[in-house]
Amino acid sequence: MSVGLITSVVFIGGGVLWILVQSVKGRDVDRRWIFLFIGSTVALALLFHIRFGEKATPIVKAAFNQIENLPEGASVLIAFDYDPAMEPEVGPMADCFIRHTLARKHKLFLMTLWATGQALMTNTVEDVLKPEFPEAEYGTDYVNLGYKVGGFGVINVVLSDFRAMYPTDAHGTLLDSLPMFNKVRSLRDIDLIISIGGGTPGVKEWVLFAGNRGNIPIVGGTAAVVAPLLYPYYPRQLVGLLGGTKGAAEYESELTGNYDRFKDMDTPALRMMGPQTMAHVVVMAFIIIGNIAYFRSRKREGK
Amino acid sequence: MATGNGNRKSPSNAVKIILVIVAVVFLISWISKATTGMADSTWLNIRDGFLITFAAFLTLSIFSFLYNDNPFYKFAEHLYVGVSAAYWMCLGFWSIIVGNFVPHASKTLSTFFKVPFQEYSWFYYVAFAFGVILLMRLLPKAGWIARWPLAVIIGTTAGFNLSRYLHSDFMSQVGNTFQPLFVDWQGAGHFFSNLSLAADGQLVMSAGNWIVVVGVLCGLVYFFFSKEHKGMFGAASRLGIWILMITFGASFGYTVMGRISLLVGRITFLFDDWLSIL
Amino acid sequence: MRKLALICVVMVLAFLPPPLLGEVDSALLQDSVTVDLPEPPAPPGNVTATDNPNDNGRAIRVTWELSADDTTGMKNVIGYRINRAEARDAADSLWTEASDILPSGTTEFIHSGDGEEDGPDYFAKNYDFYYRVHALTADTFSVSAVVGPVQAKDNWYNTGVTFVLLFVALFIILTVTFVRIARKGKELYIRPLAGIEAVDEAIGRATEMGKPTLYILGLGSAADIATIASFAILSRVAKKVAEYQTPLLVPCYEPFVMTVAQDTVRAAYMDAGRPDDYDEDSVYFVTSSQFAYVAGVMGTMIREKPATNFYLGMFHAESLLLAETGAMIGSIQIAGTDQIAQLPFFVVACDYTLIGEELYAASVYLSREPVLLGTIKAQDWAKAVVVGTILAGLLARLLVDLDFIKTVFEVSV
Amino acid sequence: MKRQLPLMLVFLLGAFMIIQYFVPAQASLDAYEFILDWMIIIGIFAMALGIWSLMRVSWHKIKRRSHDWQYAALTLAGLFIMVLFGFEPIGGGLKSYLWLQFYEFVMVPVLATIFSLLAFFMASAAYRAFRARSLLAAVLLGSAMVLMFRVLPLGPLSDPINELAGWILVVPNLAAKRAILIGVGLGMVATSLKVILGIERSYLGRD
Repeated sequence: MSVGLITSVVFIGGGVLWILVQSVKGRDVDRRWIFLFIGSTVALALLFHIRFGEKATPIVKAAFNQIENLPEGASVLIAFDYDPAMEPEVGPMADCFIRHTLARKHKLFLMTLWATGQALMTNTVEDVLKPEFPEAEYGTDYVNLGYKVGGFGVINVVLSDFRAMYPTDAHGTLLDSLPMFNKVRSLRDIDLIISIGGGTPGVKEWVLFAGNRGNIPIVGGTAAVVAPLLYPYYPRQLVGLLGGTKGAAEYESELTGNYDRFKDMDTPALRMMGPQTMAHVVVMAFIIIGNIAYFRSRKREGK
Repeated sequence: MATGNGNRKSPSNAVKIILVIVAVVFLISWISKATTGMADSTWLNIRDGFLITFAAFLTLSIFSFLYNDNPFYKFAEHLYVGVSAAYWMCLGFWSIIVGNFVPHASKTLSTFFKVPFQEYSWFYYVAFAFGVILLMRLLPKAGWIARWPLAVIIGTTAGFNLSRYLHSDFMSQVGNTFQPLFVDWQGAGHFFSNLSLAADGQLVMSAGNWIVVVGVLCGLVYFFFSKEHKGMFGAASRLGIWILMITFGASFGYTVMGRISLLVGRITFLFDDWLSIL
Repeated sequence: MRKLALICVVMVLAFLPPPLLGEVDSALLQDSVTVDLPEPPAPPGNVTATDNPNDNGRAIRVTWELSADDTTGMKNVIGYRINRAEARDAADSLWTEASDILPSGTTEFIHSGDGEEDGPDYFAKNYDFYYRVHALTADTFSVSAVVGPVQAKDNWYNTGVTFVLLFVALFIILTVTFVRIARKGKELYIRPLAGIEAVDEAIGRATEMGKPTLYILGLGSAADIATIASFAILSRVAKKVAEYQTPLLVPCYEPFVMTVAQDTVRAAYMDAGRPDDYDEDSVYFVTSSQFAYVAGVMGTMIREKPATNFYLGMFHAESLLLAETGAMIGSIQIAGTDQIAQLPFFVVACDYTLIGEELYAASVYLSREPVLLGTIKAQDWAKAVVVGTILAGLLARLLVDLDFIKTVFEVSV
Repeated sequence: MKRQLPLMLVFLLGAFMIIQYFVPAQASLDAYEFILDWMIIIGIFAMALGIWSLMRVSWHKIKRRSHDWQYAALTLAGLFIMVLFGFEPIGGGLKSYLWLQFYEFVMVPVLATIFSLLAFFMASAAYRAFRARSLLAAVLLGSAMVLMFRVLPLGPLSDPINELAGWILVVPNLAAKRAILIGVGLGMVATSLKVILGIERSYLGRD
């Protein structure tokens, strides 16, 4: 328990209590108190870096376990199908997946169906993969296939053969010269596909064209707006799903909790969730207090 | 707001003191920003310090509206209104007059504005003429003639909307409603032997489709204007408004997160970019 | 829409240089005889090339039957590629790639371009072309027979949208019929709308308090239907305001909307018999920047403290900013918009909200002109047709698994 | 004449645009694009009227020395300065240094801050307006609460809530939006038709 957390809890608890007492007494709480209160809640949460141990919901836990339980050296493909606008939401997921798979010593195949995903993918490799896993060797432990035009058509082609779509990787190296491709010919040789994205083509296309046809397990990571549309695919067609900042935060918390080496890693999603959670609690408290006050006043009028 | 704002007199001494304090605070902020700046030259540091401080000042001025109307808010508001009006006007001039009209109207002007000349087209002169006619509004006697360009725009858009909305908002929405009411139907035996509450189970999926269809129909009934909402019809209409309310509540609850993110963004700006305390 | 997206994708595909398999192709062409050349797949059969219907004469539709080795046989076909030439017996070097690799299982491709003669996507109209289809495996390919000549032609009627046309016709007939009936003097019932019934009372309150009425037309352009509906309501509101002699404030976001609003309000004052009370500065332009406009209106609200606020038209994120500021100063608020995303905020924060279509109908309620009442009746009948169609369609699907009605509504672009 | 000609223009252009929709030929597309360009060019002249109105109202305030006239002067100053920056690089487009600085350090912070006021107003609306005055209001409140609960870390409770929230967003939400859209679509068609046929003409003013 940090000083910050105690301060914030005392502040929020006290504030809610005060507004509750005022409301129950039938006094109108000036909305400026409400404004001050919600503003300082967010400010305090940011100032004291408040985070909550986001306990993974089963749907996120399932995604985590899927990677956790693959045998060492399994082949995992991560598709970066998003653009900078979605990056704040799904970028943290990509970081987590890369950390987790490499820590489990899986072989990592990176690709994107979005032209805008290329740069984001390269950034992630440079900022997370290389500095944190200097032991990972290109071509043996991970490969960057880059971007290819063709949308979900690309999925169709790589389902039967990687080399047909990617004669070379993103750096122009022939696939045949990369040790990783000795055993892997097509998508069917991949043990798990992780699709990160929020548009089309995205998680849905991977499910329809790779998961269903090739019978390959798929984990999805997606923007909050799209997540509800994907719930129906869980658990049969999607083995796990991360929805928005919340899903990313849960995964981060799972990762920091289970791996010592990730204890101090950067957790942007968890950081974002602190203010979010506190603000939501406060807004919900307002709704409840408003209703208590309303029913009290109706009772009084009834008398 | 509880406290009155009725005193429309010249600023009192208290206000003057506040103004001075605020000015001093932001001056200190500017100086400290300028002295701790990372840029190459002193002049750049002074400039960047000013810009960040000014942006922070405007941010706080807007937030001060939450307390009440005040000179700071008025300052930010009026400045922003003037600047933004000019912004859109200039943007419009460069992108439309220079971008669309000039390349079709005049070689000389194209060279002047450094845009590639395309080809002459009398069509564009007509558009220009309509635009000039619009300005006739400013003449008291000829104001009525300004309705012609208005008629052009309204007529065109009305025709444009008619068929396109009929297609996209209307026909395709109706078409999408034809979902199978019994998803993946393989006979009653199969249905009952596989009964489950799973989200992708036959029961839940089918029930979902039923609710969508009933919801759409009842929603439509709610929008009937020329029939009294009584009896069965009234019941359907009430169910329709229920479903609308569930949706409105959900949208509200769903949006809270996005709005809090915006606030987080602003407070991060104040704490991090301006005060550097995060 | 889907077709449009497809065309876009195809155009993007056509635009990019085709690096895939390019090496394999040329390698095969050069070393024409190598010993361990893998066996080519069976070629695609029955190729056809026809003018793509319902377009501007810049596309040709190619179809074929799957290679015998695609889903059957050796099952090694990974995709198809379309080639085009200007002569049937053109040399291999004169055949150009019309498509990228199309995934296995594809049997149709629409080769399209545009009319820009110097552009990379130029597609000649009324010009003879020949087509052939390659079946590709990972390391070799086979070629179909050549088809052609075929020409891309302008089409003058889009057969894909016939049902839209029929519905437009139906709707015009309904409208004209009911307008006639209404003109003959038949009483037409309309159900009460709370928001509309409150208009008089709200303006009356402003009069009692001696405070102005604020009318916001939203962020739409003068041609948006929501704004047009709002003009009609503004005209009624302005007339009442003129009769009661309370001030009216109409800050505008769009200059065109401002000019129309000025005319509307001036005319309403004339109708009320008080042309001299009209203040030119009461309908004014603020700025065309969303949040600057909101800042301005919020400032106006808190300074002028209007007793009644109308928010009718097209609104975006500013809906809640306006409505909460209005609530803060204790105004009566009547809102209405066709923007689904903003309705929740108006519903929560305003006293009355006109939902979607209710906004369009509101002007009819205020005027009670028989002709307009007739159009409302026509609209309701069209709705009844929709309800009937949905029911019939579902029933047909249940009973005989008929998908006909569904396809009617799935018109192409 | 003052009203007849505009009404005729509305009818002709409206009818043309309806027919254009059914004709995919090149000529029809060209005409369509021309007309869209027309509207944009005419629209930019309207901008001049808007700026004129803004200046007029501000000027009247200053001239009459009415309350807060200094701020009206500030608006005009902002307007002129920005226009000056906007036209400073004649021939170069909008790359003026000061123009960009004004955009980044005046417009963007104010815009973002006003947008973020929504967070405060959501909270006050929650306190003030989300009261279960009727069954209908309770339904509204309930579904809002479910969607907000989904953000909280509730451990084992999270999953059913997530599923319920997802279901609300997919099923009733879809039904309601579709019903509104069908209604709005029809209303648009009806209003467009009224405009084209000249039944709805309040936007033309009188005389």
